[in-house]
Amino acid sequence: MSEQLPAILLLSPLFGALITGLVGMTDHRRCFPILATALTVSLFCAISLLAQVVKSGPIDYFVGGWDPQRVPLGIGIQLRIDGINALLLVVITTVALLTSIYSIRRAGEENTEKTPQFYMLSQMLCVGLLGITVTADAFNLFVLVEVSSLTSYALVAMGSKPRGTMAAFNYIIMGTIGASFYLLGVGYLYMKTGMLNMAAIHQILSDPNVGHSPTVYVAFILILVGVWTKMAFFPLYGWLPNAYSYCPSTTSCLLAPLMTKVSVYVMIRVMLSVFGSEWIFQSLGWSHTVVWLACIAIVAGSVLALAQVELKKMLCYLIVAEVGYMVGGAWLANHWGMVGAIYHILSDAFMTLCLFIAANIFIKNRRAERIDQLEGLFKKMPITTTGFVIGALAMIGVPPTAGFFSKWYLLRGGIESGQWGYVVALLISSLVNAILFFRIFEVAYFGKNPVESHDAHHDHEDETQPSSVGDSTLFSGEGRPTTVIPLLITAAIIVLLGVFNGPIVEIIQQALDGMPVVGAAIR
Amino acid sequence: MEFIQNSVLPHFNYWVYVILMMIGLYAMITKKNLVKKLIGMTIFQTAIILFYVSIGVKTGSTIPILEHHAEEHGEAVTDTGGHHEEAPGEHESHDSIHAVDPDHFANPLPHVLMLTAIVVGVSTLGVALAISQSIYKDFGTLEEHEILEKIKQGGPGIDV
Amino acid sequence: MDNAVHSSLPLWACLASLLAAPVIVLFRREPSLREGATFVSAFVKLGLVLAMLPIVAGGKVIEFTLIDGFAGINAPIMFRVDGLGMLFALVASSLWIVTSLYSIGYMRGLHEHSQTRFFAFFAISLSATLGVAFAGNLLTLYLFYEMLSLATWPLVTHHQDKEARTGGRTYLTYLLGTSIGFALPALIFTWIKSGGDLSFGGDAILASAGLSHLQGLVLLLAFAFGFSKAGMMPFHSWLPGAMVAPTPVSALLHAVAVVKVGVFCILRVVTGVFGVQLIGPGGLDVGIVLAWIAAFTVIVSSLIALSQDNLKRRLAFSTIGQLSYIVLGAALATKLSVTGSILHIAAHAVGKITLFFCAGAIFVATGKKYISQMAGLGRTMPITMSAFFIGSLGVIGLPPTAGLISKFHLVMGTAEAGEKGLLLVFLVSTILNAAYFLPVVYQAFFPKAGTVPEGTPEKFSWSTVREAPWACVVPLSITALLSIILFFGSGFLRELVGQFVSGLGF
Amino acid sequence: MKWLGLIATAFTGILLLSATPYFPSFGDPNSPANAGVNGGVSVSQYYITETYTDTKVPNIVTAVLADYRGYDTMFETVVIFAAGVAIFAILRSFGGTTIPSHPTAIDTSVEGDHQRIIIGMTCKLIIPVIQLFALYVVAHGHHSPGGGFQGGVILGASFILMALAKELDTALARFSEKRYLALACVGIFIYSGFGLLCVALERNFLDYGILHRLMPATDEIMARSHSMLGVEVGVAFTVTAIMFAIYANLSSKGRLEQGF
Repeated sequence: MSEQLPAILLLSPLFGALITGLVGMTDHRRCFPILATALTVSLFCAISLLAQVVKSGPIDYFVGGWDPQRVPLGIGIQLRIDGINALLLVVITTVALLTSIYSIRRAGEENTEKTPQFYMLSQMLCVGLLGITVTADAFNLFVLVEVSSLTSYALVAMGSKPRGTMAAFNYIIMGTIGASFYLLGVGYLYMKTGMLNMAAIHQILSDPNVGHSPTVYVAFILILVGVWTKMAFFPLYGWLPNAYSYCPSTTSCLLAPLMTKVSVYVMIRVMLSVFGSEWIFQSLGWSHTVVWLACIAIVAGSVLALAQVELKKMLCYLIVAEVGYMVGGAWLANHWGMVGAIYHILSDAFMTLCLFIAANIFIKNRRAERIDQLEGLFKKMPITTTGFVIGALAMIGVPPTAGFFSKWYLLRGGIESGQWGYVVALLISSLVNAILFFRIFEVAYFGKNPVESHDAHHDHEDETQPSSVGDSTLFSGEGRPTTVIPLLITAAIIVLLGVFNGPIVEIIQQALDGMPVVGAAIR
Repeated sequence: MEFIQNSVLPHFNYWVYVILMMIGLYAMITKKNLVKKLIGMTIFQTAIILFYVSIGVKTGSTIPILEHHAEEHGEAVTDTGGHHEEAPGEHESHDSIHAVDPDHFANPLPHVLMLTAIVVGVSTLGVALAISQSIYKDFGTLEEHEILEKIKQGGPGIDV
Repeated sequence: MDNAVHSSLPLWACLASLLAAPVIVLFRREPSLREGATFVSAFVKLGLVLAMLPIVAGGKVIEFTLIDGFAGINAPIMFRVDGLGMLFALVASSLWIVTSLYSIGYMRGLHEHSQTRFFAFFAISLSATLGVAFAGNLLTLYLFYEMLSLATWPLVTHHQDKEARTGGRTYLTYLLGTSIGFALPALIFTWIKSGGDLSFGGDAILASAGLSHLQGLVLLLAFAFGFSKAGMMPFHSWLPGAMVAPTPVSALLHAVAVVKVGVFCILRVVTGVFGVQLIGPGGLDVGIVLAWIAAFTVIVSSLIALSQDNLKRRLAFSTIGQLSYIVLGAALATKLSVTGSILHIAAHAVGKITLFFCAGAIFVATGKKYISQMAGLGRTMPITMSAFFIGSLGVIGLPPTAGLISKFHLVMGTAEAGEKGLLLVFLVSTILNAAYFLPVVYQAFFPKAGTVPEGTPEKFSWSTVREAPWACVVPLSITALLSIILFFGSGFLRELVGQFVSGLGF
Repeated sequence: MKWLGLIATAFTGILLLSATPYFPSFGDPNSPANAGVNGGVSVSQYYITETYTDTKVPNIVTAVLADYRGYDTMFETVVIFAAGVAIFAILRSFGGTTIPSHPTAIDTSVEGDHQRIIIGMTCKLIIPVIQLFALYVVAHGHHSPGGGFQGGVILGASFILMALAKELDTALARFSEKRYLALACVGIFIYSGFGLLCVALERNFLDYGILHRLMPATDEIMARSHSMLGVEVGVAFTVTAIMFAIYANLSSKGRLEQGF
């Protein structure tokens, strides 16, 4: 049974959605248990797959039994799990599980009688994302991108906020353009190689007279533009801020950490497995321009985040900046840049999840969208605020959180490959992040306008009697336990991911041995 | 002229698909009315379907369905264009079709892929229409500039 | 290193105060229990540090690896206690006990609000300070350095008023800005140049890295300005800004813990990263540039201190000057100057903490902040003012106090390095130190006729003495006496430092 | 804004056109897609020559659709299912506010009667025939162009015709919301059920060959052909249900009563 894991991994959320469809409609309370079991099964599969990959290298799984011994490669659809996507599988399932715990009560409140639909859509989104991560077939990737995009359009449009539906409309238009460009790119590749399987295409592209024809260059541009639109890379990010800040809170917690990161993974998979790093970094030679684009993305994302008034909008612009990190890292044409980019995909997913859950709890409890309405958080909600602080410190890049180590590898890649613009952009963005988050801590710590200067000779109430928190229980000011516990788990994961980044990076490097980044510096 | 001869005529389909696609893209970006944007989106997707299908065309080939005939027709039919009435349903011996000549049949793969793309197009269009209806319910208009106006004013209904 | 002893003592010393923080929060209802917890953890911490003293004094080095290597960066989070780390830990933990006593008196005296948060974060920042002291490699050092900046922010902005907000803002923009802006890239550049080895043991990290003069200079300055807690101009203005904090915070953190961490990091950079050969004229000859920047800071800060009327701001600027002495000594990289600069950490800590305690006592007792109001204060607060006198002697470097020993080594070191100009700088700055301390003392005991604010008695008599609460006066007298004791009994300190310096391979 | 759009479109157009001369010429039988790259293996040629021997299904497109690339088609059905659920989630409103958005479709004047009767009668006659034809299309996917999607759409169209001819309520009476949502789920259950069955019998997902053990008197190849038919039926269910769901929700703005 153990070699059927990729299938079970994908099927359990799919069956979860179907059972919710059949059973959940009548009694909404049944929906969550089904969701929880489905996601736990796929989490278990993801972890055992990761163990298998670490033990015995990449796994190839041929759907329909069309394995290469019987039929030439590319007849059936192949799934391939190596170090990189095994880790991403675990991240996706963990984030989905944590979001489902967060949504136990919140989904009911926000979508009232459509809770089963919400759970069905989120499970199908998980199927789409897991499928994208696992597939090794270019067209199959398009179909799964469509599955995940369609469900995310619906999840964004479900909310009661009118602006949410308008944002969903823009998201559909941009998303379809992106997916169609990707489809067109695959079409161009198919026309030149006659193959759809990534490894087969790579083989055929490696001989120069096919590989260097303008069609393949145009195909690469199309795929790149398509994937950049899906990941909201700087010039094409128009849809992201509105979509993620006006959608229901449970959707933002599910979409924000996953959608853009999986699209970055798709870009890296296409770059390494389909075109190969030699083709991209030597014959194409765009790495400088793309890294400069990434620098613009990082700086613009951070500065725009600085200009925001609403908390969730600010976090969305931070996502745009983080995408700039990853794209820049991947395009440094340097081993450590690529390792940094992949590690950042993992750490950034959890960082974004932590910040979004905390932001949603603040907005729900304080009924305040804007940053300056969040005063007195340290006193009222100490536990949630500590979770937020850990997420923020990770975003700034303070050790021992995961954010620091991903910046470390990206900076190392930047310095070694001599892209000083990228190094400077990273530092500027870290500083701007510091300002951003300390501005929030200040409001949370001081309150909107602190009392006049302290010269009055200490007429404060005496501290000796219990402080003004005066809370009988520890959780009185906090959100509901089902919302705070996932936050704390995510914060813990961020720190653990940071502290134990050694083994994770070792797995990534093992996977990268298979497809070395050309001009790879000494490890 | 010879540019037309050797680069436009043999790729006539591909020129048409690019033009169609650009019309769709232009409509999506610049049209104000939401439904017109959706029409642009559909044109955009249909153009890609045209591109894919025109990859798999082989001159002188028929649809990729293998005919099974009585014994006399052992080798595959090579004359093009000949019509054959189909032996009704039953096929006597299983191996009546062997040594099929690939050039005789069109390339099936693009057709399969485009079946999926059409279905995806329909689904996206359906969801987009549903969203535009719910926008109409909230904003009362489908003109993008009017909607943005209403959002800017932040009417009571807006920031619910 | 052959004589490495593996023991988890440094970890427990670090954790002693970190674990106290939750205990303090738990006892937020019973103030006496809460203060008791702080005291217990202070004594436990000092006990653990003293337990490590004989091992280190015997020439051994205590190593303990917390989390072993990260694949990408094979620099584990590890502790490595050597002479320098031991000295700094001794100073920090012993003075923490005294400061705890003092802060109880101060906070209760002024009925300060949210004391629980104060004591909790105080404990956390102490554990970060020890973390830096025991750091075994540059990465652990940077880790605890960042932790200290974040842990001290709530202390600096304790009053939660407008000034505290601006003070906190400058405090963080400078510390976090420079550490991420300069120290992080420098750290990564060192890591690449040294091929992935960041540990301080054995020979210096960049000794064999073949740096050019320019690269070495840029790297050294990046580190010097990156660790801006050392208060080098132009990144010094966070320190006067942080005077917004309550006095115990200024006393321990800005006289002992925070600023000394900055200087300690620069000493680690000079001795551990570059190595004394590379810094000095024999190697890349970059140390002299840093020395002149430090000299410039000394002169300018002493001049500014002269013009400050607010006592705490004057003390702040004097601290900036004294810190630059230590950086100067390190930058000259001769045997005597490095010994002098390490000793000066201890001497200045003891001296400056006394002065801050006195400033706090004066504020608690009389509410006065400005030196112009302090004429004739000697009559009503004799003990505080005499302690202030001893403290200022310690900072100026006059005989009965430990300041003399460290300044003597520094001056001899400069002479050894043959830097005539810097000798002149030392002379001028000593005169300036005297110029901005002694008038305060003289005016307190022998005020001129017109300057005495009304209500101060004509002549001194025990009946008119109104001192600050005993909990403030006792600590400041202890630290004053400590400054004198260190003068006479500085043998074990010098031996500890000498042993560390000899290991640097002069 | 118009200019920006024009420039962007023109730029993309030129980019795409610039690669056109390097395309294989239209209809060329030995282009890479049709005949593989310089003699290498060509996937499409394999499909044409080997389908019949692998699966005994003459219609190569259905064979590729349901067997070789069955995994794609399963997710295609999931896309449709997701569209149906999405439209339900976005539009469906259970609020009681029945704003009479349109005058009732039934026109009670005399001519209206005639028309209604004429349309009503013709639909009553045609709809069963359409449904029969739809089932034929689904069943004959193997031999003639057709299959799950096409049959499902025709079946769905018959219900839509019923709703158009009379009112939505009559169509909903026969194909209520609960029923069509359940049917959609059942459809995908059938599809992935076939796949799961193969996994249960220790073969890869959707490897139908092993199912011959469950089907009496069939060898491995015929099992593939039969399970393809089963899968097509699953697809037809889902497509029918979702097509009607989309129409029902869109036409009545999600309130599912007196649409028109």
